[in-house]
Amino acid sequence: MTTNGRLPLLFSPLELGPVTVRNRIVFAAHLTNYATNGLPSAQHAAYYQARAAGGAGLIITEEHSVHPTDWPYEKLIHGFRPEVVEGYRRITDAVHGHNTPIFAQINHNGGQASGMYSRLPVWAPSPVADPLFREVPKELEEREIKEIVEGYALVASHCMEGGFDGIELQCSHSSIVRGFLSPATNLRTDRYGGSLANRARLLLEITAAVRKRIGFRLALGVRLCGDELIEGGTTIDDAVEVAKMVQEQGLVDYVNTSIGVATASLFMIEASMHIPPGYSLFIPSAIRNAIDLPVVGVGRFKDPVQAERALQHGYCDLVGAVRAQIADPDFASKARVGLVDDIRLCLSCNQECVGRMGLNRWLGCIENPRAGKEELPAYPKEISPKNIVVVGAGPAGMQAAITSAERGHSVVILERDDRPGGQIRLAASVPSRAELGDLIRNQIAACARSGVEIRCGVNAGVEEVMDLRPDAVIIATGSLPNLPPWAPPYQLGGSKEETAPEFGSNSPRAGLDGNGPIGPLCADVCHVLDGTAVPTGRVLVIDELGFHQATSVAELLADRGCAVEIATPAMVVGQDLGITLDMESWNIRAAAKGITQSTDLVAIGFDATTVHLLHHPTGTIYRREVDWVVLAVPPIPEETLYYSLRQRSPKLELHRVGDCLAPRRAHAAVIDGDRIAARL
Amino acid sequence: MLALIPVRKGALPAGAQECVDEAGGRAWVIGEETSLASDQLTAEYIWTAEVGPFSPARWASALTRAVHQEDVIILPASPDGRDLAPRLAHVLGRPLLARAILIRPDRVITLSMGTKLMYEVSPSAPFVATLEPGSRGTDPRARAGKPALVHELTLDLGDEPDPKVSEVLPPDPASMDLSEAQRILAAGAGLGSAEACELLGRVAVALGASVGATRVVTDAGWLPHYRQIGTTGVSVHPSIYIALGISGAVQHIGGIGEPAHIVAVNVDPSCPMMAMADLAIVSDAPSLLRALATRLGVEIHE
Amino acid sequence: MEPAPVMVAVALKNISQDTRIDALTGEVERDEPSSALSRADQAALEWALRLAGIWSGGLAALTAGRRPSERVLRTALAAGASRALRVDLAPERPSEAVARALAAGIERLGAQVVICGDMSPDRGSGSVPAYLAAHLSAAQGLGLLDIKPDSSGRAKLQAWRRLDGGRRELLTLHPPCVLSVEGSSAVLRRSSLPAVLATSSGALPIEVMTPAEPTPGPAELMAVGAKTMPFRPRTHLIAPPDPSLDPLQRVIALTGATSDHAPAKTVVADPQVGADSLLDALRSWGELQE
Amino acid sequence: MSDIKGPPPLNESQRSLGYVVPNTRSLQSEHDGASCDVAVVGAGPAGSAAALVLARDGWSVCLLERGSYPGSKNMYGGVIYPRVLDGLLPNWREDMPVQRWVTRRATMVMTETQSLTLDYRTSAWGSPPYNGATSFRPELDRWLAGKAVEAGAVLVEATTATGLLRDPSSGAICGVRTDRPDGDLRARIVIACDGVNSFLAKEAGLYKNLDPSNYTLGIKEVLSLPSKTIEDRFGLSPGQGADFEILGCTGGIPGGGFLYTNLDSLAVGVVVRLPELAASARRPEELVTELKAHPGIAPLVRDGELIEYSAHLIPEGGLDMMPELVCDGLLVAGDAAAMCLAAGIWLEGVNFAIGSGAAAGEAASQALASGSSNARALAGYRDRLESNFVLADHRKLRRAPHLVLSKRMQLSYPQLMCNLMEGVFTVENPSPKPGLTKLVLREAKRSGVSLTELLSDAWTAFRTFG
Ligand SMILES: Cc1cc2nc3c(=O)[nH]c(=O)nc-3n(C[C@H](O)[C@H](O)[C@H](O)COP(=O)(O)OP(=O)(O)OC[C@H]3O[C@@H](n4cnc5c(N)ncnc54)[C@H](O)[C@@H]3O)c2cc1C
Ligand SMILES: Cc1cc2nc3c(=O)[nH]c(=O)nc-3n(C[C@H](O)[C@H](O)[C@H](O)COP(=O)(O)OP(=O)(O)OC[C@H]3O[C@@H](n4cnc5c(N)ncnc54)[C@H](O)[C@@H]3O)c2cc1C
Ligand SMILES: Cc1cc2nc3c(=O)[nH]c(=O)nc-3n(C[C@H](O)[C@H](O)[C@H](O)COP(=O)(O)OP(=O)(O)OC[C@H]3O[C@@H](n4cnc5c(N)ncnc54)[C@H](O)[C@@H]3O)c2cc1C
Ligand SMILES: Cc1cc2nc3c(=O)[nH]c(=O)nc-3n(C[C@H](O)[C@H](O)[C@H](O)COP(=O)(O)O)c2cc1C
Ligand code: SF4
Ligand code: SF4
Repeated sequence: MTTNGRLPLLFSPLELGPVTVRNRIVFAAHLTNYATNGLPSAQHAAYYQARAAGGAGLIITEEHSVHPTDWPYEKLIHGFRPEVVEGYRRITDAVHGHNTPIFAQINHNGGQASGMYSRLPVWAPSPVADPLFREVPKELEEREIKEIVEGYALVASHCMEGGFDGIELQCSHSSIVRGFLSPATNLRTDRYGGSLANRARLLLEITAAVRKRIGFRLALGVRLCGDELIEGGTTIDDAVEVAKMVQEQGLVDYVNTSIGVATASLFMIEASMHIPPGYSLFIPSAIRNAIDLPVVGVGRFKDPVQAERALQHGYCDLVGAVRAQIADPDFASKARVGLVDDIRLCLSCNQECVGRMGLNRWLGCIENPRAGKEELPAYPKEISPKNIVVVGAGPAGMQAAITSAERGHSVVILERDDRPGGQIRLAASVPSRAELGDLIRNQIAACARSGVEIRCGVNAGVEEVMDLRPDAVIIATGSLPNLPPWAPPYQLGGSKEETAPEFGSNSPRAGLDGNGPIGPLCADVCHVLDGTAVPTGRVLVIDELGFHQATSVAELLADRGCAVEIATPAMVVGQDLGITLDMESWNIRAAAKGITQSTDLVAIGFDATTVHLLHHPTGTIYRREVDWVVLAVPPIPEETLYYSLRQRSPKLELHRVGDCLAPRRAHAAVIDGDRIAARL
Repeated sequence: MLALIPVRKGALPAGAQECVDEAGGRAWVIGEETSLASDQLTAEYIWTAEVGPFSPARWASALTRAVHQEDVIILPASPDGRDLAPRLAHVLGRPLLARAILIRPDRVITLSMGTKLMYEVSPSAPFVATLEPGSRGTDPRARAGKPALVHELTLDLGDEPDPKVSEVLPPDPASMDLSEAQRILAAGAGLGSAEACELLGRVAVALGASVGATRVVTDAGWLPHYRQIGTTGVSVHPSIYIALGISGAVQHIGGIGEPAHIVAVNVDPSCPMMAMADLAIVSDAPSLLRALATRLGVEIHE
Repeated sequence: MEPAPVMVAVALKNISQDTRIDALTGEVERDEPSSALSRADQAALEWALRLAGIWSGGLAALTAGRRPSERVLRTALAAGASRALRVDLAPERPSEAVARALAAGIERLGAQVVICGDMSPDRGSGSVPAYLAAHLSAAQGLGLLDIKPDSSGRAKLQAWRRLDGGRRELLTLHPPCVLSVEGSSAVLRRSSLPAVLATSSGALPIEVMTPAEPTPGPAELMAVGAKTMPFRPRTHLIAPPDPSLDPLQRVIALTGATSDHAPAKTVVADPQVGADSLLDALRSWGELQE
Repeated sequence: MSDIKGPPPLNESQRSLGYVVPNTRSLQSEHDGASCDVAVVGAGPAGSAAALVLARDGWSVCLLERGSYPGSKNMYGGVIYPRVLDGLLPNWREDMPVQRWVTRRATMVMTETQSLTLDYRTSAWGSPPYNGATSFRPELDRWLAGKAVEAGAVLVEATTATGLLRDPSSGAICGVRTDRPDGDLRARIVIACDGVNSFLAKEAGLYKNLDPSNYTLGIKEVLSLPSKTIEDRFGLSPGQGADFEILGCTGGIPGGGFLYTNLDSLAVGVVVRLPELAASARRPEELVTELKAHPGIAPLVRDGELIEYSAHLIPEGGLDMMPELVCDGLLVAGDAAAMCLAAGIWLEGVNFAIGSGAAAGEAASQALASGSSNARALAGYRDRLESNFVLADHRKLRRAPHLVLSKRMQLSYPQLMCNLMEGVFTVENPSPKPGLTKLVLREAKRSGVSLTELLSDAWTAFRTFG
């Protein structure tokens, strides 16, 4: 009963030069920030080992720097230091224990860096400042080019000594090789600049030097960028030509692909859920059409079926699935035995993986609280199981329940709504955010597997909880919208068909002092999304949260034909969208949908028809004439039940998790739940 | 190289354009209403022969003289292409390379064992081949070109024995391949029962639509598995998609293509399917289905 | 007047069901013992039994192959075939050669209607029946979904054939003709226990003929130097964003961020009103046939 | 759709052909159906052995199999003890499909974190006459059925026996009904070898008390691994295999586990009692997953890729559960007669099936020769079983299922033994090691086993296995 009938290509082996992979699923290179003092750590080894154990066909490590001039971020592995070999060994031994091949990605980031950490000038083909780092690099002289090439060969030999099965040269999105390949950053007039053949010279010198050093026992791959998506950069035709040159040189065993430039169009490399799956497959398809080497396609592969399709259409020979395997290390083995539904699908939310990279933190995952902690021992099983009652089936409550049940406790969740999900259901109900809902879907499935009972439609009070005679209670009741003092009262109960209801004389809606002017109609984001408020006409959205709440509701209302403006006290609307790489695509969509974005504005009050906004850098007050104001403002914890229970039975083991402890975001809710459950 | 495209009443067979691309833009179009069919092809040269309804034995022998100078003749491995190709190969005394996925004068790759194996040959003499539809795809960049040069030719048919085509039955939405359906009426868990799905089937007939379903529905056995739309089911390309009681999970949406219009009926106004819809009706799906049945004169069995 | 009896022949292929393919090299390993009839051949046998029952000219089963292929003839005999013929032929011959051998067998049997499965699961080109028709100068009806013999009892039949685009055609055929049927068109009847017992072992009255020294057909001359390998799909190209667009426009093309979508209209309605608004919408889009 | 109904098969022309029928003594196909001397139902090891014996003696035998070929629907752990074939097929070593010869047999006792292994290795088993072997059921069953066919039995595949035919006057069984048209097969003797849950034995009224607690569920995964890796890990030479039986690995549900080496795969699984499994609300496959994750097993199965998963019922009440073995016109053999020893740590069934099948064949042959097929004439079957190893082993192990599946054996002893070993091996210098007896008593107390229970189980075990 193998699934080979259903996913035949995904689970067929393939030769990459001297290395045979058992399936086509690649854990492609990605930064983890697990390095300590420039060296690979035990955390690395455990992290890669978990994916090898989970059935990945090939693992490619994060980049290792080939030269001291390359240190763009703190926790980069310094491959050029001989001490790395010991750490390499630890990684490769751990992965080889599962018969999985592992390659090392080696790189020099070139001008896409600053001298912050290295305190050396950065090196690049030409003195063109990178848009992110804004530092003018030193133009390389030929002898320095030789030094770089030698650096690659040196690091390759370290990798060989460290037990790697192959080497991948990152020439794609943040690399000195990319810098040479791209006319946007290579203004040279010597034999390394000008024609494509000249621009590719460095690449071919490196492949030659590395191959010479490693011989033919190790595989060698090149990762190329198919479209830099920058002004004057390379596009697909150049990538195809370079791939042909690489194939012709005959030293390389496979070609990996990528899109975008890390310091300018990163949001296209690690695409969030707003970017459709398969968006970058035109690159491997064009390259594979031109060469015979195996080609890796990467970008938003979420489930194995989709991966199989890409293989069947011949877009690529292997699929890179990075975040899919961060979220579920057992992605490949579950697919292999046909348990496709048991896979915890990545949400492409970028909150804990990519998001934490930008903040110089180690990599995690919103759905997988164990990501990054693989080296710690598993939670102990409980010898004397307890009866646990969880109130609230949002992400926090469900995670607490899952972890408890997996440890052996018997768990019941009480949920007021007629279905689980909490605020995530609202968050996922807006255009392009549906994948966030997979968080809930995955949790519901995990509840079912671990034997958690979810009772919906139960508005839990003290009685309902105590009737179940719990040994421990976890309150995960989430948060509630909070009306700020400056705002008009909520106007709820409208239906979607209706236009703004007439102001009835008996509708007592008051301003600041309780009998002041009647203001515009007002609702919280939650009210709009659950349908209890239906704004129409001119809508002002106030963004004080800086995440998806305001932007989502703005898009939804714009789609429904409202004239929407978002105002925020911050310097940009949706401040934190940058971290999850949602900012650029939001701006594109906002522009297309005619949404106005206004910044540095603090809402301070209203009158009959307007909202008052203070431009804080200048002190100017603006008045916006609107029909509705929709609030994305900090909520308050829903903590009544917690305090009632505390009062009623002070001895009861009682915990609070998620928004009801402190309203934050879903990843915090999941981590809270997991942490508390580990201790019960 | 030449593509040989048998057409019926101006309709191209599956994989016709792929054959023309594979043959480098030269095509013979043979059958009924060939000029209508040629208009739908992107090619450099097209020869047409108006010879009436499909007739494999007669066409093969009539074509012998016309195409014998072509070293490579490519037909689509569509029902008609598969019928005609061996007859043509036989009269030309050439080998047939059937189910090819790549055709070059000196290199042909064919499939065998379903799609498990490929068989590579290096032809040394002229041959006839059929190209598996969907194996090449059409070159998306080569699509826009200048119109083809069309030559009309006449062919005299002999009297080789062929069956008589009594009738060509149009596609029946109820039984046609879902992937080809233009209108789809799809059932989700919110429809609630096998009975409702049965009624849905008859309402679909009245609307001229095909029936689709989510996996929840097919898993429950309310509709057969081949009705499942989505990443693990069929990919469809309808112009109108009506979703009754479907939440709109990505795995489902991933298979519905890009319909010009979407209607969703659901009690939950905030589910993704409703967000995608042009018309989102917040209503009870089984009752609405009955109301539709009444309006369309479809009988409701209690 | 009783119509003259028509002899029906069914051509069956012995296929191996235990086939393993090395996913790296494409080597094929076959296991003979459990070889049997494909679904399509089973359907062909069933149709042949039905037609022979009506036309009362007897049913001959034939196969082209070596001795182990006689297994499929046993099955046919158990199911009710009256004659069985094996045309001795080496395995793995191209379709054209198989058809030539079968044609010789059919001429010897004197059958006027030949039925085959539409394609075999191993080679699977579906071209044997067409070649057979060419060799026999017979009309062909291939890939049939259903067959209806003429009610007069004369040897004339109507057959439905699947076309692409969901269409079907209805054909009228007279002997001599070659038919091939889809596996789903009929389910082979279960043979009676006595018949199975009688054909399960021991010698059976199976005729064997060796065709005239086969001249290598065109395909065989060419197959020299052919090699097998595991399936590697051919590349389908995906249109890249137009390189002449500026980078932002390319991003937009790739992300579909601004693809047109008519603003949604949401109505809260009772089912009756809902049904009306649904039909109105279909009408306004020109999608309702009245 | 077409309106032709299938005409009846052309029996007319068929019959006129005058088929040559094997073993012409009495196999007939007449207007009123088919008949033979013996109908053997089920071409598993038991049925094929019976058919082989009978065909050799010249009787006409019909071997009915519901699968599309013998073994197509059968599963098992993977080890057989084929010495039972010595008498039946002296040359079995030459052509039996074998994956590996077992040269290492280990019994493991484990708790969640500990394990204790009693490991026996001998290279003697790696060469003739051998002891055990691992083999694939589809290959093995097909091979054995093939031997019966070579001897002249008629194998009828894709045919299910759906009931028994009885003589209207005597009530004796005189054949079987099958799911084919004209499907009655008259036979002087029927041998039911239709496996666990034997529908025929039940219909014949041979099972008196059917207690679900006498059934266990076997769950097995096959993990593929390169043969070199298997040999390295298990310390085997090429061609040699290992067989592990495991106690204490089933999450508190009574049962046991197993781990066998095939040529380039491992079979790993558990066998657990049904009622407790149901009560535990655990998914069977989880138990296997846990077993694979156990520190004692994980290194052995590491990176094996799952290629097959299956589950099957096993009768394992031992002798106490066995039905009546004969009645007028009918014999029962193999799993159909609950002749399987699979009380958690042994998985032997194929050898008993072959042994009992052969014995049934011999008894039937003798009865046929005597001209009678009533229960008395068939009584020789039981004697044969008593005298050969089949019933002897079962009698000896009569109490084994109860002991092995008892709570103490399942939960307390593994803990006790492992702790004991930990006590013995843990170095606590400079404090003196407690004496062994003291350790035993300390651990017995900790595991909640009383001294009387300990002694009584030891006694039972001694009588059972000694
Ligand atoms: C529009 C919107 C968009 C968002 N987008 C994101 C995002 O993109 N990423 C992100 O990380 N976070 C996002 N958030 C925030 C995120 O949804 C919350 O932080 C998270 O859901 C909190 O989880 P929780 O389990 O603590 O509480 P909740 O999700 O609020 O769940 C609490 C549950 O408890 C139930 N409950 C309450 N009281 C009782 C009772 N007495 N008895 C029984 N049941 C009870 C409720 O019905 C509810 O189901 C968004 C929030 C909103 C509103
Ligand atoms: C790897 C993978 C592959 C998958 N592949 C597919 C696939 O190919 N195709 C597919 O469809 N699914 C697939 N799924 C399953 C998919 O995730 C969803 O579970 C499924 O599509 C949901 O189907 P649904 O909308 O019918 O059910 P639900 O999600 O349960 O939604 C039912 C909807 O009906 C509404 N409703 C309830 N009662 C009523 C009423 N009385 N009137 C109106 N509305 C009502 C509810 O509000 C809800 O929105 C796959 C899942 C995975 C993990
Ligand atoms: C998980 C597991 C592991 C095991 N491991 C081992 C092991 O390692 N070593 C060992 O020696 N034993 C093992 N056994 C036991 C062994 O498999 C059986 O004891 C043995 O197969 C019994 O043989 P049998 O011929 O009696 O029955 P079966 O092998 O069950 O054969 C019965 C046959 O009858 C056919 N049949 C059933 N009903 C009908 C009908 N009505 N009409 C026609 N045909 C019918 C079936 O298709 C089948 O072919 C294991 C069992 C299990 C479940
Ligand atoms: C946190 C993170 C860090 C990454 N760092 C690198 C890197 O160092 N080198 C590289 O070549 N790609 C890097 N990538 C890109 C990935 O290899 C991959 O192309 C991308 O994540 C898209 O694949 P996915 O959708 O499967 O996650 C990174 C991706 C992520 C999520
Ligand atoms: S944090 Fe989000 S995007 Fe990153 S791996 Fe986890 S689910 Fe995927
Ligand atoms: S989004 Fe902000 S924090 Fe993240 S990489 Fe870009 S600039 Fe740095």
